[in-house]
Amino acid sequence: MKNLRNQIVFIVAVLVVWQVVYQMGSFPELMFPSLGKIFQSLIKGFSRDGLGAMTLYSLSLIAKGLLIGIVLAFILSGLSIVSKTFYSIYHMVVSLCDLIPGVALLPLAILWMGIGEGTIILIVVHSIIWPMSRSIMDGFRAVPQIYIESGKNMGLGKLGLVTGIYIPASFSYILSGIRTGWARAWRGLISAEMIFGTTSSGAGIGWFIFMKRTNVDIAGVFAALLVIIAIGIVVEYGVFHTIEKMTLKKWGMSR
Amino acid sequence: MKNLRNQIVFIVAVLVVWQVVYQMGSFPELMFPSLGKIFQSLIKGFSRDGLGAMTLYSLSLIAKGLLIGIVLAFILSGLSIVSKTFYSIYHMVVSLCDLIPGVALLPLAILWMGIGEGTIILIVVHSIIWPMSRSIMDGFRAVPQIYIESGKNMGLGKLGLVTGIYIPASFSYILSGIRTGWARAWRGLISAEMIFGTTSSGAGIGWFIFMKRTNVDIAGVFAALLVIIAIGIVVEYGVFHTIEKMTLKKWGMSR
Amino acid sequence: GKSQKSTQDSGDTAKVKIAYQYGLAYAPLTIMQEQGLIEKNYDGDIEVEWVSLNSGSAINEGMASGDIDVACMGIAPFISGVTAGIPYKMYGTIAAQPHELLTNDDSIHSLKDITDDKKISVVNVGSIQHILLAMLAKEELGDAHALDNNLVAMSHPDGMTALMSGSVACQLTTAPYIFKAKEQDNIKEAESLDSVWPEGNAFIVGLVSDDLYENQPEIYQAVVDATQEAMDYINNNQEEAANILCQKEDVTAETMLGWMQDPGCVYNMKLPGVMDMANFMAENDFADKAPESFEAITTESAR
Amino acid sequence: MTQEQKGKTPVLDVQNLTKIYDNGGKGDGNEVLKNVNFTMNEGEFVCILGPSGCGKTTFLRCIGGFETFDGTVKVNGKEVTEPGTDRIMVFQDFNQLLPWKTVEKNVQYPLKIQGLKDKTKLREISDAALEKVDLLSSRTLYPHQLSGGMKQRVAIAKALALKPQIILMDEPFASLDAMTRNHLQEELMKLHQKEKVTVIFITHNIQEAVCLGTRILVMAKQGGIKMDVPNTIPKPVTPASEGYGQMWDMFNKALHQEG
Amino acid sequence: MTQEQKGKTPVLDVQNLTKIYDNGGKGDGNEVLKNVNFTMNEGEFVCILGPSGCGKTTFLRCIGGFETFDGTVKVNGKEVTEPGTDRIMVFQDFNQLLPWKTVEKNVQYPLKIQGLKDKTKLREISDAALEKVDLLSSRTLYPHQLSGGMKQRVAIAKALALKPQIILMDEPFASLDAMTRNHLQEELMKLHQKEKVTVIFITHNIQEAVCLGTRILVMAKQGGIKMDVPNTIPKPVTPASEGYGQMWDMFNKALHQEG
Ligand SMILES: Nc1ncnc2c1ncn2[C@@H]1O[C@H](COP(=O)(O)OP(=O)(O)OP(=O)(O)O)[C@@H](O)[C@H]1O
Ligand SMILES: Nc1ncnc2c1ncn2[C@@H]1O[C@H](COP(=O)(O)OP(=O)(O)OP(=O)(O)O)[C@@H](O)[C@H]1O
Ligand SMILES: [Mg+2]
Ligand SMILES: [Mg+2]
Repeated sequence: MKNLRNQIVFIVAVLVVWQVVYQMGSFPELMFPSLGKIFQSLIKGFSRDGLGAMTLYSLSLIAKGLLIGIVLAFILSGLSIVSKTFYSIYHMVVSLCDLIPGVALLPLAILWMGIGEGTIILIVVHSIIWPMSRSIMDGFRAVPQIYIESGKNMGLGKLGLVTGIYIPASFSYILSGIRTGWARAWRGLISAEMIFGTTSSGAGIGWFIFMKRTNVDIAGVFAALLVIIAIGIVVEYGVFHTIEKMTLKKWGMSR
Repeated sequence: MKNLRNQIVFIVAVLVVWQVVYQMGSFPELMFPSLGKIFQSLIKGFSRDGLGAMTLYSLSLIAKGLLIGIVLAFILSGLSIVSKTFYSIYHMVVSLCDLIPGVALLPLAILWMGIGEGTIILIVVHSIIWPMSRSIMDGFRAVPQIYIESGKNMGLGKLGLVTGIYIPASFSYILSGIRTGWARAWRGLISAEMIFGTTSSGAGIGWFIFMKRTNVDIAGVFAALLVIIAIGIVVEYGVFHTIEKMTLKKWGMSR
Repeated sequence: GKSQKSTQDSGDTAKVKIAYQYGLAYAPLTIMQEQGLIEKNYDGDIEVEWVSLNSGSAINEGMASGDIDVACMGIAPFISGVTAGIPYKMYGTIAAQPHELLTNDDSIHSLKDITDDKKISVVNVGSIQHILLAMLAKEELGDAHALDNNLVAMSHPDGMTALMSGSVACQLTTAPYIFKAKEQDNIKEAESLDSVWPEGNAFIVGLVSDDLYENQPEIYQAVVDATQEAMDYINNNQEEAANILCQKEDVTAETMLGWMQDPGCVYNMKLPGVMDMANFMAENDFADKAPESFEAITTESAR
Repeated sequence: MTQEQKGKTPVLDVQNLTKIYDNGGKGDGNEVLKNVNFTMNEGEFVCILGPSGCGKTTFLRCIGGFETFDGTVKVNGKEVTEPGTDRIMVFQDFNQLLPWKTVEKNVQYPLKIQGLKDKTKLREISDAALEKVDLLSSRTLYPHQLSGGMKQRVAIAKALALKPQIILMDEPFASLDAMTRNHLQEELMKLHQKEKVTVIFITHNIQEAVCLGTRILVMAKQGGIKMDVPNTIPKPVTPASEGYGQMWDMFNKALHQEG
Repeated sequence: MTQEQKGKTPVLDVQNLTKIYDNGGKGDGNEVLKNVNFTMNEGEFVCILGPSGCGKTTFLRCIGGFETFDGTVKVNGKEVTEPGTDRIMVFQDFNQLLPWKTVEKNVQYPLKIQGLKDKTKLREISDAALEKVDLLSSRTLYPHQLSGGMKQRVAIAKALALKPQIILMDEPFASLDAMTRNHLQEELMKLHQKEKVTVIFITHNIQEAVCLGTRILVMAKQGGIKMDVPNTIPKPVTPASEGYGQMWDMFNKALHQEG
């Protein structure tokens, strides 16, 4: 409750500061729009420019990308427990691939998947699978030895150890990784959507931002950011906090 | 030793597969160059296109960005231990800011910092400070209660707790965060360099990639990726592994 | 390559994938899409897939991969691509747009006034804006690369932000940014580009993959006819066209009409300047080599 | 897996067991166990006494398959290379319970892994086991909500519920009050006698060792078996049993004498 | 509450201490301590006995300032709201040492925090403390390289080195063998007598309680103080001391009787 109050106070303060800076007029209005203008852009975005549909489209891509990324990250990190050889290789692959910017992969991605949803999802997956794998693997390696020994003693096989011991025991890392992955997915998606604009299957919020920027409608850009932030709040406080409460906090593994 | 062997075998295998795919000729040569061509581009990059200087320039920006990002992430995450109010606000700020793509920040960044190194570093910092803060804060919250109680009992104040207990006790998370940060810094830098190319004060490796793509010289793009990967190997196995051995492994906090 | 998949379907429905960019210069493409002109000009069933991409590089890569059959983009990336060996040809120019060198610095009246510490923003190194600046530099300063150290590459809107906030001194840009920027009272044109790139020279070109051109002549022809029809529509029904186009650009129809009526804004399949640009790029290190001839890089519809 | 006894194969056969912990590279390794030989027959109840840090836990961990070592450890003639459900270990550490499972689920989990799927059956077994350690009322708590002694008792319940061939117990009763301790000693004795379970049991309590063990080892500070004595006092042993005093004294002396 | 010595302010004054652990929202909270009153004068050595899970640790944690509670706890007349160096706690858990510090550094760290900077002095103190617990040779090891009993001994050494006004010890000797235990009991007695340290000491060992304590509490299963008896047997107490047998019996009975 007190947290919520603090957060609301903070958000209001940021808005007030924004408006005051705007009123002072030291920045060109075109670049630093008033709150009112941003709000209008938001309304217009939904009522006229199809921002709602674009947001849904982006969310659907993120859902797909996240799903693929999470599943792959779990499978590959899990395999790295099962086989030490695989671990040493996959650890290197993660360290290296994580460095490669999505744009630099584009030529290969286009070659492989053509231009369309597939490539966008590939870029999203690329932006989340490595940091998530890293979180998961680091978490796995920090699992207290005694849980693993306990698990082995109870007769768990390699796969059983992964699902029965490693994953719950490193759940704090995993959740941290999923949160990072979620944020990365947004960023990856938006940069991909800016490059790929619209495809036959639709346009997303990244394209909306691109168009607004191209049209020098900065208020529109901020309106789109507000949408992203609103979704972020819902997911963070609706989904992640709930998961945390139902797991880590209940288990006494996090405060 | 066995790890090293596995890794080398794997790298060689990837190269062989690449060359075999190339030989099969099912992809256009322009988009899928031979290893020889990539290697030539690499040589040419260094001898003629100033890839060496560009790499150094990029590294210098990454060093600055990482330094600023790490220091800020530590300070802010540390404050979030000291004050619960600050925690609730900063946690929200991290969750939200992490979603915002660097490009969307550009208009504000340009207004504020002009164009040049400052803005690029800002983008780099933006790309690492949030995921790092998240790692650190999640790590802090997973510190076993007993260490904190022990620290308080020994008379540590709030700041002392952060440096004396929270940081070493969550070092596995922190290292994980720094590794993610390092990778993010590269990605952030390269996208920032692509957005802000400059031929004057110094151009980085992102600009090199951009130019090569513009000139449809895909072999050049891959050559630049090889440089990034080489640096990645040095940092991962030279720096991070050493740190890990000297800390977590010695302390029995990670395998 | 891939084009087999996208152009020859198992049934009798033909397929074509068209990529273009975003902005006023691509108006004919918007009209083609809105009015279904390709479908209209093709004798049979055809499925047209439209994608918008934001950079010439991505279009070049799509073309080189065989994923894209038809594309529209700036003339400079086309020259880069065609000399690098991407298998495509120009089937016609799409548009010319006004270009201006803008400045926020009252002391700048020609390139000679641009000192080392003054930055010029162009959308991209090797972009048409950069080449135009180089052309002017060659004419005035004797060296095409004389101003290279002043350049910063930023997208048009970023460059405009930079120009308005004083982070750069000049920007070489195109419509509609020149109109928007000049609404600000501190921004004016520094020097005219007419001497090197007269109004009406080609800016955006339409491309067709060799594969489509050689193996699917009916589709190719439909694309050419549709492009021509769209241009005719724009040129003959300016107000109606402005009504359609203004939504995408997010301005009023009057503003759009004003932009379209600027003398520098021309939609025509046979605009001049392509080879001038190509040769200049080859001579001044912007491209590896010049194309053999205009005929070698174009189809008959462009000549 | 019914082990036919032909003649008398020992259940456990330890030969030349040597364990050296490496010291993170610097200095010589720490040689904790040196050439230990030890055999044990089915149904024996071996108690191990020894000073703190002498290697009792290490010895148990080697038998449990949790460590790498030199020499051989055979269970039923098969060499031990990894942990197995035939040897269930109750660790010394309080934090051996899985924190993400309730008390009840912690007890049921190994049974589930063993293939027992029937929910009512599982509940029955875990209830019985928790009843024995007097924790039935805490069955829905998570480990972090338990006191130290309660955690130990859950770990014991878990091992008892499994009825393994060999139980390895590392100071299981150290944090229990006298009454609970007595009660659990009785339970353990019952299990041992009824199910012919073989037990190795580390304790610092000489009385406990003499009461429970059919055989008592004393380990030396340098990590070897200093004494290996069968306990001839007939069960149930109480401090009033004949011979108890001498036995107690003998072990007390052995423990107080250096080396 | 027999301890009302007039004129002296008690070192420790617990009034109406009530502690309820909330059950994660579901069900009523778990009321572990209910209206506990307790005062203690300087130099007293209080031993606490009680069944597993009755709330001994909780009681100590409240005094240590590690828990929130209802009622008041005052140390030297000042209300306790958070942990402090005047009350050093030796936890029940093995993992209370900081894993990133060597044994030696673990002992020195609290002294450093207290402002002692001089390296040789630090080394002197830590060496002396580690000598007392017989771990000087392990001073460069990290906690994960120690046995359970060794960890406990380091924690004890750490507390002894600090010489706090009040030491709160939660079953500190539970994992130690008889000899080490005797030795440490002696060390603790010396410290208590020489430095007038006030000690609260949880144990399950009645003998230990009677030997060490100047006063002995027995806690009831429901979390209250069932008995609070001064130990009148003159120090040093051995099982041969006069009155030892009755005392032992009394506590044994109290512990075995339900409730
Ligand atoms: N963090 C907690 N959350 C909820 N309940 C708890 C918590 N800690 C302890 N309890 C409960 O409080 C009661 C008393 O626990 P406490 O640790 O004080 O017992 P104890 O007397 O020290 O027992 P032992 O001798 O086994 O250590 C127990 O019933 C336990 O379940
Ligand atoms: N993981 C380890 N790495 C290095 N040395 C270790 C490790 N575990 C134990 N040791 C060392 O091995 C020796 C024996 O330890 P062990 O745990 O077997 O003793 P123990 O007899 O069980 O003692 P206690 O009664 O105190 O539990 C100790 O000297 C200890 O320092
Ligand atoms: Mg042990
Ligand atoms: Mg306790």
